[in-house]
Amino acid sequence: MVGMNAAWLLPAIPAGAFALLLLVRNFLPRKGDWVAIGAVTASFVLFFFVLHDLMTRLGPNFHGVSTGFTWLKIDNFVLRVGFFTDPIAIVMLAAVLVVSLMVHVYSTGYMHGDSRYGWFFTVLALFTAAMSTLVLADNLLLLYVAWELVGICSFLLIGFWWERQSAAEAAKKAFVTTRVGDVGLLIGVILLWKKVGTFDIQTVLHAATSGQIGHTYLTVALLFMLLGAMGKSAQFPFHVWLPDAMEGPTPVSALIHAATMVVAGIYLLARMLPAYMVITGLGTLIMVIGMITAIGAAVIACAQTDIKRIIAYSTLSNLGFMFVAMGAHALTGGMFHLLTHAFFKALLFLGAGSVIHAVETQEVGDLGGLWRKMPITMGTFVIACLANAGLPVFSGFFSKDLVLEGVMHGNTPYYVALLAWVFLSGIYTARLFMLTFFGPSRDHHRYEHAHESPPNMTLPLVVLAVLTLLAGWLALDSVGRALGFPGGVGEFVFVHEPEAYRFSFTVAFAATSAGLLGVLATMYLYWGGGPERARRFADYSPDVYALIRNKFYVDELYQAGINYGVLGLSHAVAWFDRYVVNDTGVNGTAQLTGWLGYRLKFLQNGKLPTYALAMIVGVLVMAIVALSMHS
Amino acid sequence: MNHYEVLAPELVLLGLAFALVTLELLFPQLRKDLVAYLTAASAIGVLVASAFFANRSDSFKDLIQLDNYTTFFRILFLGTAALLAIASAHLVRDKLSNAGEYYGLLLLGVIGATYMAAASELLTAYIALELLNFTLYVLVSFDRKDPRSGEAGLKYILLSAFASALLLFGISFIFGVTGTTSYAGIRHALEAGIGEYRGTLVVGLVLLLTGLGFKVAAVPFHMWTPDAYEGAPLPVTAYISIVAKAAGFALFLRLFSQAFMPVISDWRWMVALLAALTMVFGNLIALQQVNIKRLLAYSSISQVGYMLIAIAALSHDSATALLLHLGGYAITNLAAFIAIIAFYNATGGEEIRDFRGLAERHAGLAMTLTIALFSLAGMPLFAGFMTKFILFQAAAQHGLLWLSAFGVVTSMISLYYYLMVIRQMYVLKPRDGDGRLRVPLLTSAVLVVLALGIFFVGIWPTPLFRAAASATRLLF
Amino acid sequence: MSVEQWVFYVLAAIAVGGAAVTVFARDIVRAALGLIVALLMTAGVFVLLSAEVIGLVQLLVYGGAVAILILFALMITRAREVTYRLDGPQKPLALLAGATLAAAIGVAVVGTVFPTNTDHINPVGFVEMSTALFQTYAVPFEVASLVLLVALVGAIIIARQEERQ
Amino acid sequence: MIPLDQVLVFSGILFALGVYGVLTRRNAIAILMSVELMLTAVNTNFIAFGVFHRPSLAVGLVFAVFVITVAAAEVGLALAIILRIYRQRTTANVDEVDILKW
Repeated sequence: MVGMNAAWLLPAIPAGAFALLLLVRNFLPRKGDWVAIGAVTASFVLFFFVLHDLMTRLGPNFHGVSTGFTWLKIDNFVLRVGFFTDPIAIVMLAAVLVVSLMVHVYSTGYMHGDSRYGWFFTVLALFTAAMSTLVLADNLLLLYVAWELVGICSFLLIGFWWERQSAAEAAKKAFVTTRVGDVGLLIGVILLWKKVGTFDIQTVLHAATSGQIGHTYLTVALLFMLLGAMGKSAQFPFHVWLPDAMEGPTPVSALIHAATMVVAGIYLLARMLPAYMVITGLGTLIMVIGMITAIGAAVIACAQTDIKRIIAYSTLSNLGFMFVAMGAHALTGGMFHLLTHAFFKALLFLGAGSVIHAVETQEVGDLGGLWRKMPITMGTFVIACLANAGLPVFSGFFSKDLVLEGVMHGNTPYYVALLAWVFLSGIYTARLFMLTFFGPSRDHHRYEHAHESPPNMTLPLVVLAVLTLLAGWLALDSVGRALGFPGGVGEFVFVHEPEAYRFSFTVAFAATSAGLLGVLATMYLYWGGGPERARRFADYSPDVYALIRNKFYVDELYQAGINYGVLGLSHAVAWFDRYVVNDTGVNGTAQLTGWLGYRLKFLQNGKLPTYALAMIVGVLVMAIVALSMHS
Repeated sequence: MNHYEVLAPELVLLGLAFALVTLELLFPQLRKDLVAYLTAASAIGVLVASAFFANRSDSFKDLIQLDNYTTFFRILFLGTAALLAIASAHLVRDKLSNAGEYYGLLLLGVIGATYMAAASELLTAYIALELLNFTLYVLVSFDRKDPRSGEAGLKYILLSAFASALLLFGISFIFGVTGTTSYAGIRHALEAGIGEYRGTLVVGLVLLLTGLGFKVAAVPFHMWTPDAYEGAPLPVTAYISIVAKAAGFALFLRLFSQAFMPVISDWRWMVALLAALTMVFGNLIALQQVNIKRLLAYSSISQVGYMLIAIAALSHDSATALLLHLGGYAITNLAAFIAIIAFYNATGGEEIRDFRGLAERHAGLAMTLTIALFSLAGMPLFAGFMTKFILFQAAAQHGLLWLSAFGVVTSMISLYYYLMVIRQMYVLKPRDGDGRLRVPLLTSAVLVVLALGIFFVGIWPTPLFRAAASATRLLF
Repeated sequence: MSVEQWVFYVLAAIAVGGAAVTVFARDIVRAALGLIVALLMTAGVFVLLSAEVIGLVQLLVYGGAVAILILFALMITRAREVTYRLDGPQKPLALLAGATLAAAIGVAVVGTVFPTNTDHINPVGFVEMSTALFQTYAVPFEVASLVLLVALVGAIIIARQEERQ
Repeated sequence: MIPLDQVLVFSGILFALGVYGVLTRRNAIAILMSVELMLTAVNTNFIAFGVFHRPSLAVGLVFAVFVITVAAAEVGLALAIILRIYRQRTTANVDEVDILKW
């Protein structure tokens, strides 16, 4: 029986497809897109066998199953390619495989006719393999390798249309920004490994919870890891790369920059949560970071005009929300929101892609009235929007409430702030929807040419819409009981800390009212006459509007930081090398001491003697220190 | 003790070098690229033959050791020389004269380099070092038409003679306090206690480190490197950056592990200091470069910083990691340089901005160079990540965690300047009139093999690691 | 104090004087002559240390070959006709560095009791020396011959005039 | 009988003078001459240590022979390079040989 022992096949199949496509894609019919789709489908089917196996084994004593083999064994340095299948991984895998499959299918339509069609699917296959590896990795080193690999895929796909200057720059920005976090992760991994002597995650967690690692040491290591999570999940202040990443093709935004790769940071925190729980202050830190990101991004989303960027800021906002959940140790809620968010955010992006495909613009100002032309897209989009706004019966409602409940206990200020977040989500979601589909069409030429997308694009939309409608109900005990897992997803997935969904009227009421208020207010602003009322509203305080419109000037701040910081430092060193060492060190000394009556023109570029001088200075410094050390 | 067969590979190589020079003298009309292929064939022949020495342990009068360490480096040097001979074929034919001498010197340099790795006595090590140095002086100044070549040769020979004098003064002090020049003898003498001559000993060590630091290009003894790299003909630049550097480390590692382990606390901080300086300066100054050879010069300087970490954390683990890293570095740098040589042969450009739009002019060349640069930057799956990771973890395990952290952070900076080159190749359009490039078939084949090698080491380093581990086992 | 020691002081003083001329003289040919004096006097010190063979080699190679080579090179490059001074602008730094280095070496050497087994000179016999050179250190000897060969070939290649195309 | 310390001080002075010369001289040939001074100091050291150690296997003296050999070869090769530079740029001044920089 194929079961959890076959978990290694989940990444292996797409990896095989990647290798095949890399070598022979140009000789295959349709550039080999069917190979990638077939591989992901196979993984998807296999996933259900693994899931079934997991369900039969669940119980109080079940932690997970580890499979794999030793990759490198070098003296005391063992490197395993090991896969650890447990409930957290399964939840994340569900999101990865479902969205990946849908995006593959969708891309056959969206990318149709692109000159690098085959290459696109090649990288997608690699991404699916790497992402599954990341999720299933049972040791931190393998996780890190997969972590970097998805980063490379992201780099390649953001810069997919590298002829466009902006795309290439965005790719570089994303790569470099996340690399900062990656270095932190690597240092954290090495620190933990140094103390525990193994990369195995379960052993490390055990060591952390049983007090084998000193608190200060553990704090430092976890802080470095947090840096990695923040970079990947685009938390403040690393968030700048994610909106720019929208330069990539829209299916990529849906898969990598909404549903899967960007939540890897959340996943890492969830994975390491037992260790984070040991240190009391870290939870608060994570919550604060998440809160800043969540609220800040939601505010910015209210003033963007690019359809993809609005959704990107919405993603940022939701990522911040999940960070808050992790900080409050609301594991169940956080992971559940990760799953539902993957569905509805991918749906939003794919819907937006469908719109862009039809009208070939991303400016919401040029859209409007599209509901008549694109009924399926509109229908699915509205479901996604309602889920994003967290209104009842849609999946976002359940997961959001689960988190709110987790946060509420003992963290009242955060709870109140999150209610404000729900309100803001309502505003920008409604605005996005209204501007895109309702009101008069503001660009008649584009409107006339608009058409519904082909079935291979609408089918994934419908599937994701159905999932968005239904996934939330899995939280309920009664639904779970009917499907064979009493207690709902909370109890099923997290056997050791069952948090079955209990409908709490206060929370639901407060959150729903907040969200509804935001939606209704915005509908009032944008109803009928288009954005005029909203414009008047913005004119009340143009400065504030400009601040929001310009994303709080964080990018400009960074650019200045890069200009004056990193490059300045290297300029300084190069300048030092050129002028101080070369000219001033030579010139200045000569002038200062005045021993030699050389004129300036002879003092240029005393290269070879300068080189020798540098060597002797090195010798003397070392010799003097060494001699004074022992005398 | 007199096992003459220990010397056999180098004797054969010497004979082949003479034969090549004579051949070219006797038949001046011979196609010059044919000489290159003969050189490569000779080197590969000796390489295969010397592989039979694996797991043998002999010595010649305790001067030249034959062990896996020697064999490891012998194969590394011969392989590099063979590939560089192939890569030189077109460039030497078109741009340089005296082809016979060129290839002869390439092989003689390998003899010097191998004896640097094999020597277990300071006099032998010194003279081997000088043999390599002399071949490099000549090779660097080989291009008589390019004034930069002569200038590079002048700077190199004068500074190298200066460094040699410092090194020798250090050796004389070591000899003075221990009464011997053999590694084992020095270790024996140092183990007996160094109470009253520590002062002379540490000054000797400082001078020794200076000489070796110059050879491997460690900051602040590195300043000849960018100039020599830029001035030398391209294949010679590659030769310096791989063979000379690896030979320097081979000598460094054997000497310090076999002779100076008893006084490790006296020199560890010096090496650590040099490593830190080298990583910082190499990476930061590289950001400002516009010439691809100078960029790779600073890149190789920063790589030296990482390698010095292994010496500072000297142990069996770190020595093995160093050899592994050297192996990966050799493959990566070969790929980068051979790609650049092919580019230079086709276009004559060696500025970074000349590479703009290379992806459209020759996709394979751009891809290989990108792979090599990613490997140098230490991206996972590429050789650079795996070898650097093992190196850093070995250092961290032996108490130099801060230095490893230094390495991780500075290698992040390095990504920026490698991306500059990649950006030129992929993001920018070719200039008007820049058409597709032609790359010879053999060069393409070599590049493909090297690119696969980078992935091989990056994904499955076990074979190379086993070789390295068995090479370093006898040192400790 | 023995005669030997007096002779050493005299030789050493002249050698240091010659060396000083080499590095301080404003005229390059005078510097070259200073170098020759310093090298010859050092050869005398070698003889005093009962290393007659090496003293002889020093005399022949340095006093003869190298000195003449350098003088020829000075002539060919018209080194005397140049208008600028011989010393570069970093002279004060160089003085400081040289003095510090001398001090460091002095501190190291004077504070050291060398682990020599005897407190008097042990002459190395001619036979012993030859055995060492040609048998014990046969490998370095052969490698040294390669070094000379490379230098010879290299000097020819490098110094040859580029043939006119 | 000459004390070892005094010989070493003598060689140290020679060596430091040589280093000073390398750092300050601008003519390439003068730099070469300074390096020769340093090498002579090295030889003095080797011989002094060689004759004071027993049994020494004569390695100190043999080392000195090799240093002299290599130094002579180095001078020959360096002068060839200097000649070529002189022919190309009519200068042997290292300050003016600076196409290659930063």
